[in-house]
Amino acid sequence: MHYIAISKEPLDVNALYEKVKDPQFGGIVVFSGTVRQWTGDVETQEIEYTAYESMAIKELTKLAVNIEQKGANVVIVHRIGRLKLADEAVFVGVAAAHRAEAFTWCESLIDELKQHVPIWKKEFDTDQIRWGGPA
Amino acid sequence: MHYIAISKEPLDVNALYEKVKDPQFGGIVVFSGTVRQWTGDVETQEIEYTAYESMAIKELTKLAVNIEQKGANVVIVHRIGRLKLADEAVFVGVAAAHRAEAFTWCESLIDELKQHVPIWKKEFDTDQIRWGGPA
Amino acid sequence: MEVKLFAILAEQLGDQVHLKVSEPITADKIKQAMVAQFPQTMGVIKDSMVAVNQTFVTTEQFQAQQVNEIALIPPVSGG
Amino acid sequence: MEVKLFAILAEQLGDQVHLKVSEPITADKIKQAMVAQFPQTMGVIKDSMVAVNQTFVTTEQFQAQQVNEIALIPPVSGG
Repeated sequence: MHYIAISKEPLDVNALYEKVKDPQFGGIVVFSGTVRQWTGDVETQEIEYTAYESMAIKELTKLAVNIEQKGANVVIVHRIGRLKLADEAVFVGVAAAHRAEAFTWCESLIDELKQHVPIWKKEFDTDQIRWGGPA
Repeated sequence: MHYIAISKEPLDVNALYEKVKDPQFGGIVVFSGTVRQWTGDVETQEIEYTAYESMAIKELTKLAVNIEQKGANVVIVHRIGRLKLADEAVFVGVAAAHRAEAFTWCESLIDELKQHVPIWKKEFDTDQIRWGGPA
Repeated sequence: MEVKLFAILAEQLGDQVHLKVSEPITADKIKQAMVAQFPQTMGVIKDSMVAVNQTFVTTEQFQAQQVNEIALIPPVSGG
Repeated sequence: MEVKLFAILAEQLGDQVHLKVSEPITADKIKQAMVAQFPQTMGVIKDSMVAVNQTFVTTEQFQAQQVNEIALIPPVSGG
């Protein structure tokens, strides 16, 4: 199975973990990206995420189905709106029969998401506002 | 920080996730291993894990400290006792500044655990009992 | 045609702009029309992708009637 | 000396056995003493590791007074 969402509400990591879990698949790998306070010397206070929602869901679904067909459950949810420090921006969960695959697939999903899926962050740092975060 | 435990109680994945999470580190990777129903043609009903507890904690602590010193939070908990289908046997969580490191470190921790840490499974399959699971 | 904008482009110009693009419609022509009409977006547009009907396009050609939705996609930064 | 057993070894022989091992104590001597006294464990012992004071040992030598705890570690299968 796969489950994809763009969420205006805080991510419920536990509920998403339970969603990806499956007695068929013994290895579960979850990546979550949270709002980090420091990036080098830059201090972040808040991040606002926006998305081209319909296309983001379409792109994420393509990525998920591609992995699901190899034999896995895939759950990807990205938050939008204003996030505070330590809030989850993204959850990527993969359940597979073998752990090496679960790791590889989970990492490739978040890599692809970051490269191609139309979602943007506007970072409110203590010194300035940055689209896309510190260079 | 690091947190290591051998637990007779079911693992509280959400509590362990919250423990590893840290506003300092934006990337969190969690591996959980659950009791899988099918391994090829072998159907599992229950698994009993035992451990050389004091040494297992010592070994896990060595592994965790080694990663923690590279700049990460590490949480590793292994369940012992009788587990049912879909119960979590192990939780390995790593929070780091960069996601590639979090993936690499989390995977190396579970690989090392499986190779060296004195914990054993006795698998109650529908056809027979297997120490260590299907060959 | 109406072109959807996001992120820094939407902040500067609103959610949508009207551009004149002749057939066959291509990603390059959309970007050129955008820069011609809003020269201040040149830096961002250079690094942006074009999506037609919610799919990234590069060299594909379209007739107007094939196009339901066009969007300019500045460099993404999700995750 | 007392040697702790685990997993399939503990199931067969209990949590602990008493073995006679002469100084200097080594992993090989412990495994040999185990097989001499409990020949039925030979197959498992061949693949087992030895831990002295909760640390895996291979060629290290110990005097009896250095040894607080000895364990035979059959192939592990956690995770």
